[in-house]
Amino acid sequence: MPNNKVIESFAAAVADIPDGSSIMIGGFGGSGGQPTRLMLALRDQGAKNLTIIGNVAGISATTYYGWREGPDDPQPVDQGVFFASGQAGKIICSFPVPGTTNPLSEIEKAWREGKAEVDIVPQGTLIEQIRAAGAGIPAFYTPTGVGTPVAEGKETREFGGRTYLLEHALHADYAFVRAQKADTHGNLQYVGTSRAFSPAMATAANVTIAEVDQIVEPGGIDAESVRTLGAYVNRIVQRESGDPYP
Amino acid sequence: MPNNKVIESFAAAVADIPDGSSIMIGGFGGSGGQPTRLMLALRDQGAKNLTIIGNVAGISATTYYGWREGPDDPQPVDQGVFFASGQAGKIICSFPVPGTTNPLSEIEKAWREGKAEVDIVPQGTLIEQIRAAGAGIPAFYTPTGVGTPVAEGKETREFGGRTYLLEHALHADYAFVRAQKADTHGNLQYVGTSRAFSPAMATAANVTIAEVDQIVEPGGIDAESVRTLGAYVNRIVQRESGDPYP
Amino acid sequence: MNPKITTDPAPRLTRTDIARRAALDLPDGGIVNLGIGIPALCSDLLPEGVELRYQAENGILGFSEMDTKLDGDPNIMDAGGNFPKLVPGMAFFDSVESFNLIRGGHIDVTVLGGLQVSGKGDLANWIIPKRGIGSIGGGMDLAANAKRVIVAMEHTTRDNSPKIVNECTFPLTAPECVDEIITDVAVIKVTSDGLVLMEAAPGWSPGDVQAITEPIFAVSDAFTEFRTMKT
Amino acid sequence: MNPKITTDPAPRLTRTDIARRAALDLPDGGIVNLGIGIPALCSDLLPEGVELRYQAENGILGFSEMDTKLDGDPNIMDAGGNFPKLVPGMAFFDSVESFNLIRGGHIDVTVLGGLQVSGKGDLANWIIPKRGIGSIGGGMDLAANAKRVIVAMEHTTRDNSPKIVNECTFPLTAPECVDEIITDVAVIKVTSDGLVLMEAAPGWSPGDVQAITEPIFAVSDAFTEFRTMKT
Repeated sequence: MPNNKVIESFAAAVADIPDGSSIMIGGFGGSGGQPTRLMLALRDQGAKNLTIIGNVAGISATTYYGWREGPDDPQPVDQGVFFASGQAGKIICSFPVPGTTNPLSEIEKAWREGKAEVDIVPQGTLIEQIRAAGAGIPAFYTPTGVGTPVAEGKETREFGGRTYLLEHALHADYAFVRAQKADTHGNLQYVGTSRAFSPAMATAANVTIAEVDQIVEPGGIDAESVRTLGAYVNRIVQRESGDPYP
Repeated sequence: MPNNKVIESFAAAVADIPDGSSIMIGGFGGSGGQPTRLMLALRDQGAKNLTIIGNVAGISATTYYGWREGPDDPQPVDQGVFFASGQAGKIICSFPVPGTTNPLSEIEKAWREGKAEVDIVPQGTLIEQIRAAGAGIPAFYTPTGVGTPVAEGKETREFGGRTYLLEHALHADYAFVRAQKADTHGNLQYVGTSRAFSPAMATAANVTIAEVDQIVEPGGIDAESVRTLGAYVNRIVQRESGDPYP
Repeated sequence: MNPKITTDPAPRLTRTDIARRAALDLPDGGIVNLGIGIPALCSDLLPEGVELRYQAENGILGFSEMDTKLDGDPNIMDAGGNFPKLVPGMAFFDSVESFNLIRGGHIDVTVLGGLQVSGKGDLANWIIPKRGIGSIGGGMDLAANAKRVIVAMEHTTRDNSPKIVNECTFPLTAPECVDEIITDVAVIKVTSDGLVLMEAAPGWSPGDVQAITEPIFAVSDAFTEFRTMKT
Repeated sequence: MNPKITTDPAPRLTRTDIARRAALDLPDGGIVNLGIGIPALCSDLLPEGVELRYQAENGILGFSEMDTKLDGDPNIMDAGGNFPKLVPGMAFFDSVESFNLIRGGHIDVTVLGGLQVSGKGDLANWIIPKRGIGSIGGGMDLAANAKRVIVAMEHTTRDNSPKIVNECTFPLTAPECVDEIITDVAVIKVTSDGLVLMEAAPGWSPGDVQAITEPIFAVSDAFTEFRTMKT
């Protein structure tokens, strides 16, 4: 039964990602739930002309948002890494920049230089677009964004006397997700608030790659505790124990 | 902190349901996950002109679908109970009748006599309509039902070269759900395949009433194991231990 | 319209034979949803070494065998009301997730029963018009959205009328959704150019099958006897 | 347009005072989402005996207190990057469920920061036009869909221009969404008939507040001094 999805290294798991790919980055923003090792592996792999899809995208590296600040803790990594490296030309996210501009985040820097298109989406719309892609729903109506710049160029329609926006499903070529535990079928279990965008993203990409602390045999995750079905996961990579990234 | 939602009896939990209400019945069909005691309490309460919203609605009582068949096991109850009693005039569901008409199910009997409107909806559309109601989505597009009688009178639209139907959110006045465990905040935990329609229905009704085997203090359900948030649940009733219904 | 024939050239196969042949087309390790009736029989008839991960609409993925007992746990069932054996790697979930899997195109194969299948692969299997009421269940979602749809059914009605027809006269479950039809006399592939006969039951020639099949089919270069009937 | 005034009749209140007053309007046992900035301060300033169940966008419901440590578990945070104390009855979930709660209208109250609020209750709080880039986060979903929206902000900009304006000049977060505005000088209710002044800081008359508020407001019959400032 050909269900073993374990890949030996992060480098191997991202090796085939071509230029021009769209990449979903799971979690919420900050270190918990971020697939940091997959992100760094893709940075090292060097694919160009990427579109990044995330949530809180570029605020940690300059503000420590969602990262510990102890002296032995690692420097924050955020989705700005793909803009600092010149690999990404576009980001779709809800929270690209922090309140402060001193220092400038990598995404804002790239945007100011005209090197990055930044598509800012309400968080609830973004997660629903991703969920829709995985669920076979091509489009849906939402009240969020009506009467704001988000509505520009979009259809509106009334239902029951309230106005709604038509929003479309958002697919990606690859999704990077981060979980605490995987079984070899690809079933995933998360801890606390680390799941965030990962379960929906896992359903919405052609290839879903999971970065996990621990890989167990089938049965190592209880049938009641699976939060991402193995059906959605194509590749699993286990971190080294003691990895300083959370 | 006024969060204790425990009601002393099934009769008290359904006492205020007025004539003309729409009632969602959780679970899938069959005994597992069916809020049987709430259903029987509403039958005894006698409210009239009800609209029932369920999934597999009326096949157990005549076919034993989803019920044990041991000599000490109780007779099956299904959503036909509200049609046998003359309380319901309409049902919205995916599976109202079994393959066989001998004996006739209560729903088919009522339908043949012109006493019941039966609105048959594809299961995936039905659960998505219910989920949409709880999630603030007034309408969505689905591929299911295109080119079939389900599409009659509905808008169609193409996305990416495929045709989809516009389907609307489905709310209810009350939802009856069945879980194994509740805490006093209304957080629910389910076992196995018993959850089915219950978690979505809990989000889509004005008043959600949960029938559970056990009520525990907050903390008695682990934060990782909550499958219906207490935010959605208004009333909780604990069954008597040893209840013969599953 | 083909004339009805009244005598068969050889015995038609059994429901079990149909299911065994359908089981041959289920991909090892694949995610499969089996409809009620003949399709449900497939799970006991898989080729040696093949293991599937079944999905059922009521919120379960990963079971691979059924229990035959009648007094199983009613909280652990499949959508047909049967009791699956628990296996490592299974997962339970709600109906929203279950239809995300189905409608989202994450089911590799579904095997469904059929009342009629048209030459274009239209499927009708949920209502008999003269009864006036029927049940859709998860069938429309599965037919419209599974990656591959196999219909397993008898080739004709009891009065020997074709169930494979030019146009379905029964209300549809989904248009142009069927990839393969497996019956008690034939295996027929649905292609964009029409039907192609792949296999026939022992003793049945392509012409014999055509005589009880309304649309004119092509015969595959690889045409052979029903593959599960060879020893 | 009101003329700008240059001297205040009495000191304006602090950010903590604003948060303490907003906390007074949070319903005991309610499900509340606090935005970043002044709103986040509310959780430490609840009246005695009041306990809330906070929700945060990143998938947590039911916490009622924050931890002040900087080295908490990064897998158990709120959306502002703070560490909640674990309490019985909490739940963790994913972002889909989190926005089902928000967009579905299951949040009793949200307290948000503001750059501008119009006389109709339009809110602008996500982007400063001259910067050209901003962050929406969960703010638009909360503003458009919470049962009750309280804006907690300073009454004017640093150069004493009104932030409560006839029409927002900044891009909106959501139109006609604000129910109540709590500032460092006033509590103002948004009604379908326009703004109504409910309370003012000690030493501030309705006229003093009006002088730094662009839309003309009515003064409530129940007008009183800022309620949290009374002893």
